[in-house]
Amino acid sequence: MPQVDLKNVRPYGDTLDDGRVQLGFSLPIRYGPEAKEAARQLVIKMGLENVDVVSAHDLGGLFTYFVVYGRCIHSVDVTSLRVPRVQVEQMDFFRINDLVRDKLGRKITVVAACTGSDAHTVGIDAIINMKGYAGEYGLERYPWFRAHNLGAQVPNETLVAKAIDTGADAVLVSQVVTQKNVHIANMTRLVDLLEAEGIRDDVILVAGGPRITHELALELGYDAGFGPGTLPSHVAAYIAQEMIRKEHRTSPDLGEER
Amino acid sequence: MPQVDLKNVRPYGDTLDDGRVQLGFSLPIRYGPEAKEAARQLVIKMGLENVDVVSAHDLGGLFTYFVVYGRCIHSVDVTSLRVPRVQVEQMDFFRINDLVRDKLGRKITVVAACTGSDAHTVGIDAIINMKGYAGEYGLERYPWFRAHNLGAQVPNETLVAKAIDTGADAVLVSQVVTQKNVHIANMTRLVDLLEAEGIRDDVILVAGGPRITHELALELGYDAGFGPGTLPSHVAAYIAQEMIRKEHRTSPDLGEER
Amino acid sequence: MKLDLDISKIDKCRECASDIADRIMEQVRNVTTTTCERAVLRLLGVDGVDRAGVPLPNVVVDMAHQAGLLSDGIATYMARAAVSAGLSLQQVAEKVACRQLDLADLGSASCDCDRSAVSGAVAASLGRIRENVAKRREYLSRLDSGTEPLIYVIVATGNIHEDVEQAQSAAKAGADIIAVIRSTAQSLLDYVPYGATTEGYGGTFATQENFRIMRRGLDSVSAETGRYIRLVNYCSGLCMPEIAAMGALERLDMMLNDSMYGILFRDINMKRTFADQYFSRMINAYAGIIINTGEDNYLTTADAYEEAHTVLASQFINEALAHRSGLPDSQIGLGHAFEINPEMKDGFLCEVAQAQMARDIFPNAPLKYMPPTKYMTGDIFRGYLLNGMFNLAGVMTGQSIQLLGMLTEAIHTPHVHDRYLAIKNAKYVFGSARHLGEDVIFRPDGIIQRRAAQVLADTARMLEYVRDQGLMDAMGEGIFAGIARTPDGGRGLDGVVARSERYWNPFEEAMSAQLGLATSSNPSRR
Amino acid sequence: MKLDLDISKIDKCRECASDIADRIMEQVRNVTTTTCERAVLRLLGVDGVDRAGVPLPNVVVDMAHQAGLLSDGIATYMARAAVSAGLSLQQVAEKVACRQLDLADLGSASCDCDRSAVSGAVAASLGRIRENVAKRREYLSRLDSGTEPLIYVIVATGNIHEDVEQAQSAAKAGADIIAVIRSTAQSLLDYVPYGATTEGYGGTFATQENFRIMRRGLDSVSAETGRYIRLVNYCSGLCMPEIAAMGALERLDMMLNDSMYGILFRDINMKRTFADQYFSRMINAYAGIIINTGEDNYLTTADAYEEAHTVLASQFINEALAHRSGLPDSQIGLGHAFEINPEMKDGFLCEVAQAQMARDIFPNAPLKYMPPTKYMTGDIFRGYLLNGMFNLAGVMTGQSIQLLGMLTEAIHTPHVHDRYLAIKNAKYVFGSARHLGEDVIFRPDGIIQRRAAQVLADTARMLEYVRDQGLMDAMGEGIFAGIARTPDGGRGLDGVVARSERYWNPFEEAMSAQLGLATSSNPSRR
Ligand code: B12
Ligand code: B12
Ligand SMILES: Cc1ncc(COP(=O)(O)O)c(C=O)c1O
Ligand SMILES: Cc1ncc(COP(=O)(O)O)c(C=O)c1O
Repeated sequence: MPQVDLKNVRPYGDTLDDGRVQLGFSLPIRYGPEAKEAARQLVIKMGLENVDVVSAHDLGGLFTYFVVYGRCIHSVDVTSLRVPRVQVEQMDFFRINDLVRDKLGRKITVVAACTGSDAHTVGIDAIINMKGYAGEYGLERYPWFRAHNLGAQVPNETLVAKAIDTGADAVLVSQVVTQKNVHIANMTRLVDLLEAEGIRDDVILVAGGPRITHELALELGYDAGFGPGTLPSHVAAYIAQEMIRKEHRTSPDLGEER
Repeated sequence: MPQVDLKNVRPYGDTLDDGRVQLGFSLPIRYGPEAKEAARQLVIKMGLENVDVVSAHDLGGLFTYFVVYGRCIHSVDVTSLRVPRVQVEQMDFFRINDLVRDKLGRKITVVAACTGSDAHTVGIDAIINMKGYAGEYGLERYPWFRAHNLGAQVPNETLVAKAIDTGADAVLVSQVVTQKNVHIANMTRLVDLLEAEGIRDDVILVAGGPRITHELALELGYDAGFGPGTLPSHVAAYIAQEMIRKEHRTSPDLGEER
Repeated sequence: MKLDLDISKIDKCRECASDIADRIMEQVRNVTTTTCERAVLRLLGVDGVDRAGVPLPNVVVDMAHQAGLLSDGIATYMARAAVSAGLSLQQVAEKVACRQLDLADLGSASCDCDRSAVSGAVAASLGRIRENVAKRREYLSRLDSGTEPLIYVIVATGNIHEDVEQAQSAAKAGADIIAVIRSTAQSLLDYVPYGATTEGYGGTFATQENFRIMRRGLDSVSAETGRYIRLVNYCSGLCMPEIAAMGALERLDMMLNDSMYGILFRDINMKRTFADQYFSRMINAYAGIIINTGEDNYLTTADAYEEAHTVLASQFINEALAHRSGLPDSQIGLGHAFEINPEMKDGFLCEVAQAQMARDIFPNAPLKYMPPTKYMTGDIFRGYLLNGMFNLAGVMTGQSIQLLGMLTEAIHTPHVHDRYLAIKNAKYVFGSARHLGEDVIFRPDGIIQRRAAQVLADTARMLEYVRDQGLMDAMGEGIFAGIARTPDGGRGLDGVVARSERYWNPFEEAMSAQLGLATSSNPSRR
Repeated sequence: MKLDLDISKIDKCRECASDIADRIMEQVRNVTTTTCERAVLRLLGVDGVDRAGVPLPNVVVDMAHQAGLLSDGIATYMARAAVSAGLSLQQVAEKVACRQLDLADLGSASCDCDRSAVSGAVAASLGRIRENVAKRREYLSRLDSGTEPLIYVIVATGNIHEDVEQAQSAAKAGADIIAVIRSTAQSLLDYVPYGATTEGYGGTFATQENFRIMRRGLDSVSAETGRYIRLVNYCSGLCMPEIAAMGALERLDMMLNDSMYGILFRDINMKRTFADQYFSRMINAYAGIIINTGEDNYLTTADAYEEAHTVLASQFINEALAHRSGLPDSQIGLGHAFEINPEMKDGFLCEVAQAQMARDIFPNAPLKYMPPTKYMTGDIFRGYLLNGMFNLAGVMTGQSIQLLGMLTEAIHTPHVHDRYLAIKNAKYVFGSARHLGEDVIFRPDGIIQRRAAQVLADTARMLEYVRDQGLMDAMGEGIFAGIARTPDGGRGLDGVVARSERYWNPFEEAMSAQLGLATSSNPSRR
């Protein structure tokens, strides 16, 4: 097989650069040859060639659903992509706790919640609860962490109050429901609140959920974002390491230790 | 629901003009955050916004498969679409035969074949064979048709010879295998051959197959093209009506009868 | 019975559930709630909102509550006001709302002649509900009523008008039942929004006008297709009885209505919920509405294999409580779900065991089978397949109502074609494997039979424990879905009011009588 | 036996099939074919192409054929030429190709000392094949050999190097078996293309070099994953025995190899095919290669429900003929397919009946189960689901080899992710329903049992008829797939040559002996 040109990566069906892409969508128009042609034209506008409408279904008169294949003329320069990643060295339960004990010498306090109207607690529970997730313990079981899980549909105000109350080192927010971007508005409001209270810089602010990426979290003014498949140890390691980085920043005499 | 703007029809997920489109494709790059970002960038180039890479799979190291959703910014003007259709009035077995008897007064001869290297005879058999297809008889059972089905992998030369031999009124070609556009080349060659033999205008030239549209057939110099779901009566009605149209054209004195 | 289950264990479970329900009912009969009283107002025909947009039933009940009148039941005061001021009930409510009338000012004596002032409204309301029952029966006898498992799909655009389009599209593709999902967190609103709505998150607000719009939309497809299309909404949250009343008036056919869902999943106070579910179910019973219980929800937080017995235990409790509201078995749509980890070896066999067990134990219940959700991912093809296996389990085990899974479950509320694809999936599987369940016998003491026996045994143990502890206390231990709730925790306790000796609820009274229940309107009469 | 089939009917079918095969063998033993002789040359080590690109085996055999020498067997002349000219066999072939040597000029006497001139080459070739058998056995004992149903997927890019990438990707995702589909119409070529190829339509040319490249590619994934990945190609068409020889030399593990496929679907002459399949199967038997028969093809033109008995009848005939080539049951991968119209009510039950019947009747055969293709459409989701139900039928009925369906069957030869998705589909279904088949009993006289009994009865009737007519004449009536063929019609009859008294095929002789078959090299010795 010829070498992939990383400056011009194209979709691959069964031959390099064949550009094969499958699409599925509905149009709000009546089923028929014209509808198929409309689908084809639309896909051509997306920059596909050799467009085949391989299936078209009448969805009760007003809509038509299509499955379409075509050859995409676009390509991506993969060499120029920079995807921000959470800066963290992977560690297990024991190493994380040892690190906190040795380098920080005190317990880390975190408060966590599923905020706004969101009641999807399974994700944050996976990270925080004793029983944990996918065979890993949650933060509640980490001896060097003190974790407060506030549960579902917690108003941002309550969360901030709890953070102040417990002198939290880290605030963890879970946002699952993203329809019409409610999560964005809600997440932004939390940052505003923390700033209004003057504690934004005192805490590590972490977001998570199935549609959260580190990049998005950074954009919204968070320190880190965690998406699907996150394990408790990922989050714990990040918080521990970030805490230590922070300490060093504020007490530069410890700088050499690293 | 607000009215659909037929000059600007957009994909529909659950709200008018939400533009939702699903895509599936592979890129020949290693699975990981960069791969996901590459997929996202590619889809953005196609003119989609709010792009979500909802799933990414490692296909053994060298490829990654993605399922992506996004909002398409393109729209189609449905009012301006013109899709050529086979000009035919639908009729059933009995009406078609009556028509041929009454208006033509002689049997129509057709020769049919699955040409080139193509061995997919099911489609042409559906149209021609006695037993027919989807509850309809095939052309062999039409009393006013004389049908010769040459079967699979018939060289274009053989088909043309047979057409001359039988004095065929119509030549029917089935092309199923379309990989790398073999069917196009093969279909074009048949037209050239018929022209070389000087009989192109003496026959109604019809193509069919799962990837054949009337439009494509016209482009390639055929008189009509039939795609998936074609029934024997569609083809018979078309040939009968076209024969009568032809007769009228050549003997204008019969023009009034229509 | 396909599973050769131990009948004595089943009897034991029913006995425990019955005891559990009786203890809950002791509490329930002593209280009313703000939403119960608002439901009474709605049934009396009070509708509309005040200038601030607050529904009149809320305005009136809140004032009565503040004035400490609720323990007698709102009907008494409405009757008295109507009589004394010579107004219609709606006018009374309007006057109360603009502070032109104060229910507390009407003197305290309650007499039967006052009561007769509402009897016309009561009769009208009950008549309208009975008419709906008759109309439904007529539709079902005249039109195609569908073949079980009935195909149930959701619409959730947030806009009732788009919902109608989507529902009609789905009905034409073969859906038998349309559920309009509610906007996120409506269950936590202590009022029912008003009018037609076009904005919602993850769902569309449940309002009486929206019910009406969708009912009309579906009736028109019924006429077009010759198939009766059933309508569903959510009778859950802080307004259970009000929504039941609205559904009864607008001829909904099914209602999500669970005895414990709100407590566990919406942190609604348990005293509140138990009281609300009691009256709301009575309304549903009277209106011929099938309830759908919510056992599937347990499995979104708990493991479907490990905690299978909690589903069965909850089904027994839901059944026992439903009976106490006058619901016949044929209206008790017990819920369960296909939520075992797809990676689990022989997981499909365990799903079949669970579903067949529900069928064997509740032979007359219109069981509602919920699709995989938890292990759905962005891989829409895998999702489509999981839904197919779910459909197979459904048709194999004789489920009544199949809530179709969406291939995009992990991504978004359904797109118009997602639903279409789901219906095609179900139609194929139901047709192609229609008699598979009848054609196979589960091997005696095989994997399926043993699994079912084990779950039943665990259930019996659990229900005995709950009976001994009392349900309210047991819930404090997180026995369901690992969620612990206390009797005085949660939302809505402030809306719970002890019934006085004079308490009167004309609908509870009339419905109880017609449903053949011992009336509990007045605790002294028990 | 899960289906309680009538054993006497099964015995009756085997008896008929045996008689049918015996009559075919009478003809087969009297002839050789150009490709059989080319296979002998290939096994003798003759390889390469002439300046016009024609493979040397073709050049030599064509000349011998024109000279009327083939009836004695090409080996005799090669031996004589090598002895008389003092050349290696390859040199002989090369000299013949550039007309420096004429096999017809060597005089006519045949003596055993000539024969000994090739015995070294024969031994070397047989040794290499036995080594391959040993190496395969060693791999299978050392590495994970997979769990049935084994996962079989195809690659078909047209380019052998892309094929390797795709195959490796599939193997890593869990495929146990990789088949390289051949380029459209290769079966009609009366020669085997040469060298590595990178252009093909709907598939990749079967060449010895391509076999080697793919074998190496798969061995490397085997090493990496610890699972033995099996390799398959097509031993069909006008070059059956040659491809068998190539496969034996390059350690293929399976070969599509049917006794009647070429006749029916490629219009190859039946005398030619019966002779070719006989020798090709002997080579496969000797090389430990599992054959896959092609009954699935009937259902692409005939209706899977109506014509189910033709599949079973063909399986009996394929089995009987395979035994006559020395193939043990464990190498006879009889084919069948999941091709009933998905719209058919209880169609899935009929599929299960058919698949279970094959399992019950051929308990030791590595049955190969083919996926839905005919009713696949551009609806890729539906396709994915159909494939899932097919996988379920496969695991339920204990199939050995599951050729996975592709969701894009109606659209294109598989894309790299189509295969991946198909493997995920199978892994889920196989795992989740692993013991479903064992856990259920088919209801006596239920739909499944009755369907199987009916198909078996129809099959017995059909086979009796075929025995009475003779297979060759019966095929003239279109009994399989509705396709009629005559004994002298079709391609390749000109390559069929009567064996003379002196006919000699050293490989047939040696293999027959080692496989315990009565040698038929020389008809006079029978
Ligand atoms: C379970 C579930 C529910 C349960 C929730 C129970 C509970 N206690 O959580 C119930 C049944 C109550 C429910 C209700 C609703 N749901 Co819901 N639900 C789901 C479901 C099936 C699974 C979610 C889940 O538990 N995933 C498993 C966890 C482990 O994954 P996760 O959340 O991604 O978490 C991981 C990472 O993201 C990360 N993470 C998550 N949070 C955090 C936080 C931090 C700080 C960190 C570091 C990491 C982290 O780590 C976790 C472990 O790896 C999904 C569909 C699906 N399959 O995804 C729909 C889904 C999320 N729900 C949806 C909707 C719409 C609703 C409702 C609004 C529907 C309605 N109208 O009634 C309601 C309202 C609830 C509300 N007010 O929020 C939609 C959301 C659509 C969208 N794109 O926004 C989905 C996608 C279903 C759908 N297709 O419609 N739901
Ligand atoms: C059956 C089948 C076969 C059978 C064919 C048997 C036979 N006698 O026809 C067998 C097993 C032999 C076969 C072999 C191959 N096949 Co094939 N086959 C199919 C399959 C499963 C179904 C096709 C079919 O019968 N459809 C049913 C008929 C009724 O539909 P239809 O052809 O569209 O016909 C209708 C209309 O199009 C129209 N019509 C058709 N012709 C005509 C002609 C006229 C004049 C008119 C008016 C109308 C008309 O009317 C018909 C009725 O409505 C398809 C996959 C699929 N599900 O589509 C693959 C498929 C077509 N095959 C394919 C391939 C690659 C092959 C092979 C090349 C594979 C190989 N390398 O060995 C071989 C080679 C065969 C060859 N030389 O052509 C590919 C083609 C890929 C592509 N896009 O080009 C497909 C799509 C499968 C795949 N995904 O790989 N195949
Ligand atoms: C009984 C019941 N009520 C209500 C709901 C819906 O949730 P919400 O409370 O957000 O309306 C569910 C969800 O599955 C349910 O099972
Ligand atoms: C036995 C057998 N040989 C060969 C083929 C492939 O076809 P072709 O003859 O085009 O190589 C098939 C296809 O299914 C088959 O079953």
